[in-house]
Amino acid sequence: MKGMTVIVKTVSSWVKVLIFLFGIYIILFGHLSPGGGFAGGVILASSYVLLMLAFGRESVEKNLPMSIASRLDCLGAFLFALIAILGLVVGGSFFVNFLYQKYLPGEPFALVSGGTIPLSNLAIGLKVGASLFLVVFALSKFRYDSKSLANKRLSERTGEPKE
Amino acid sequence: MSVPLPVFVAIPLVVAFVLPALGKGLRPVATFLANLAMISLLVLAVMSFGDARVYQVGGWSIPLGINMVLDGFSSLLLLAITAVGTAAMLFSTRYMEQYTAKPKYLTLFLLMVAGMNGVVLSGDIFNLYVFLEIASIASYALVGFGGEHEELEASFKYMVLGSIASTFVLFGIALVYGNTGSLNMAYIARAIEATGMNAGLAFALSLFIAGFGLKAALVPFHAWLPDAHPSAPAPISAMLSGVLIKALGIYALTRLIFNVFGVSIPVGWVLIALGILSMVAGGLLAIGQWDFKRLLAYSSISQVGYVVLGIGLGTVLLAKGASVAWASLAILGGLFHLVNHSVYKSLLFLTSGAVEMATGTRQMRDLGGLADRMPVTRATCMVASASIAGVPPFPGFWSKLILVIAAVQAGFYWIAAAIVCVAVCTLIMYLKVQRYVFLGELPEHLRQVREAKGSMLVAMVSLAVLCVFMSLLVLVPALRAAVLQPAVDVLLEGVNHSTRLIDL
Amino acid sequence: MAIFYILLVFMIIAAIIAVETKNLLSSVICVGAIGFGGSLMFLFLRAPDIAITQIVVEVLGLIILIRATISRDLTFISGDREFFGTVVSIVIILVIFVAGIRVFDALPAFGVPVFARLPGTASEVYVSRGLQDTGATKLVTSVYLDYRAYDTLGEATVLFTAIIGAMVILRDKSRKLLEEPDA
Amino acid sequence: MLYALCFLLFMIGLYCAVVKKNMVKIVIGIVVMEYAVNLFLIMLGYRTGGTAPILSGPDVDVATKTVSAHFLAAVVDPLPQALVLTSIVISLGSLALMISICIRTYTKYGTFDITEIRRLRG
Repeated sequence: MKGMTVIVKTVSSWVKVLIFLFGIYIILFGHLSPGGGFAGGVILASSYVLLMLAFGRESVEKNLPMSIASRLDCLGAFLFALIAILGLVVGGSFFVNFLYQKYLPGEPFALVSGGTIPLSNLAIGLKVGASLFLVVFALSKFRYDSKSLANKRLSERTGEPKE
Repeated sequence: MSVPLPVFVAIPLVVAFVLPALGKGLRPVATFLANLAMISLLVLAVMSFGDARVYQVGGWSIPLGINMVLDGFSSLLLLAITAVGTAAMLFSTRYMEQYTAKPKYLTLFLLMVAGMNGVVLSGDIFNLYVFLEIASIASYALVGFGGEHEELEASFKYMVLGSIASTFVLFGIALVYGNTGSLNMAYIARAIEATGMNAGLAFALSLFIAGFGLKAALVPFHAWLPDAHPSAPAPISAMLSGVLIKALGIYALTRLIFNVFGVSIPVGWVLIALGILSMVAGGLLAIGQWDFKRLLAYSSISQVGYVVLGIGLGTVLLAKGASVAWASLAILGGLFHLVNHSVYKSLLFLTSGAVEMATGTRQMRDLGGLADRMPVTRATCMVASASIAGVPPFPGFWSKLILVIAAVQAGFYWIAAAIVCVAVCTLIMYLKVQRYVFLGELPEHLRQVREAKGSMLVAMVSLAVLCVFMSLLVLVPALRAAVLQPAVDVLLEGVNHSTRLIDL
Repeated sequence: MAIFYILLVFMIIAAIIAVETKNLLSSVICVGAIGFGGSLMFLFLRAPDIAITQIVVEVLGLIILIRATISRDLTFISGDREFFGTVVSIVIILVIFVAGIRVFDALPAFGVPVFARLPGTASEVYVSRGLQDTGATKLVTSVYLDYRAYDTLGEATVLFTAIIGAMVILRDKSRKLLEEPDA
Repeated sequence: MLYALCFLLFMIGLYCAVVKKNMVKIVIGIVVMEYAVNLFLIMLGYRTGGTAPILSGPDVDVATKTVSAHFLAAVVDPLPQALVLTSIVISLGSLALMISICIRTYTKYGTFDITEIRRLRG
């Protein structure tokens, strides 16, 4: 797929940045306003999905190869588990919010508040963004294969080759 | 030293998160790490066996946070999961060389184990649902791992029915929350005890029975199992038949009925009916099968029927207020059969995998005479078949005997008769397996067949040894008191159990 | 109050169309309509978090669903499975529905949350002490990532599992020839 | 009454998943069921005329971190919202996996019709 027209490409290359920033905002302020790691992560993923729709798979593959996205996915999940385990090591219990209870109480409504909660949001955002991008990317692979297959099937049915 | 309970979930999770990130050159490291994780889980499960404690995740006091509970029942299941899991993982080290994407396979395997551990350790129904979904989704993907026509079809069927079951469970949880305002099992038990059952809770309970019954493949809900279990790679079939249907289906259902909702006569009869239906239908359908793994899958339905029957018998006896000793005997039989079945059925699936890998077919008509070519596989298969068919010194005999005694003592002679009849069916089907796979004429195309190697043999032999010594669990009173009786006591204690644990 | 009825009826109509329409693409679009109806509903039910999550998930879910329908010749499979099975299923579903419809009487009336009726539930504490205990001013987050963070770990794992599973299912070649066993 | 309508939505989804023979339709049925359950959970926590469980300036005494009584009397239940957040993610994950299986099956069989996808004997 070579992508869409120049207008679409130009607009989406601008909008993509905005969507990406919005995703980051949603993740960072997840403990204060509606949103959070998951919603923000989906928005991050959708910025890349937009790019994929406008420019085609190949250019996105150059931008964010699948192997790196897969690593990011693992990294996000691992970081979240690490926060839990740090709770066990530092705070004495799995998933203890050790930052808030011991080191960093923070003011209500401040960006730095809630201890490990913003960190967890970041990890989840990273994980969700990478993994959803991965799955849409992997699904988009099958477009042409299946078209030819449908033709094959049709020709099997009618008994005469098509094309 | 007491092991912190989240470790049972955290170890497989962390290893699973790391594995896909390892590069191509690190394949052996990935296999090693996965095996190490399983073995350490087994060691930890043995170490913490017999403890009874509650772990408050995040340090939050009970109704606020999620709690994990280890008691006799969950440690029994935990032991079964880790033991079978370790053997299956060892087996896959070599068996899975015939597929691509091995690190992803190992990841999914570990995630499935983590999900099952989470389910059996959970003391909170929503948390139970979440871990149920981890284990189920991993198993859907693993059933389709082969990526061929049959695998995909079976995987889709399994996934649709499994998702419907999960949605039922979630709906039931929502109803329970709406009626009791709590998600913690002990709090729900207390609330139900205080107010009694109402229509909403009864409906939630029936949703749970349908949902977990689907996961356990009890007979009206069994349609997916004979497709899904044979389609998966052999070690996964062993996990699915051996422990997954028990951890996700029977364990969860039993836990909810006994320790949360409380036993009642109608529920007990529903369980008995489901059990007998599964036993009879599964047994009869299995005899007609010619596909080795498909026969084993149908036999799983039948054997799970025994477990549910034992538990249902216990429910009815408890609810009637009859002698606790009889109820205890019935439940003991059911649980012992559960453990037995997880060992010998996984062993049978592993041997079927070894045969399939060596010969390239599962059709029993094309097999035969493998006894000389694959002596070790044959011997292990023999042990497992004898056990599942109820040949006297083997553990399968004792668990069925206990069930029969319990049924007779309770006065349900027809149930005892059904158990004996299905046992005869089972004997016939495993004679058929022995006859057509290992005895008879060796066909021409199988002259080159070689015995399985290395880790596959180790896995099969260790499970077979375990299978032989399982009889001791019930024959030696000290062992029985240490291993099986705590689990039975948990169920006998009923709704007071979870409350008592919380108050500790 | 009326808005809930309007939205729910809208969702039900969209669901019926989604189920019964012959064209798969319209069916998928109707699912989108249900999702957005649900999202509005969440907004009016005072759950802005869920509304946002629902919308973004809806968009991505639709992209995934449309991937399954686009450029396919057989989007017009109509009809049901074999007649007997269909009738039995419909009867069973009707029975469940009739049996289930009464159970909602036992619940508190709509508009009274459980924790307002039953004292001593966890939600009561979440609301009053959530800020003190966790430092997050959005109480849903304090439940989601602190009190019940273990669930969230499970949830992240479910997503991880599903994605790994999807990649496994979608890989090109699933079997390879086993190298000759070293004798 | 609202609960019953929600249950109706659930049942429509169940009907679709059980009766239809197009694989994508079945998936759609399951998605509808999940929507209905999520909606039901959130409805359980609603309070007539309530406020969202997000603290704003006037509700909080910043020094002691206590919450005003007014907010306590008006807030909706935050717990079901956290649960639904979890269950939405779970349904997205299973949707992705289900669609992958559908697409892969399509490339193998060339159809979405489950009555034609019958290699396995029942």
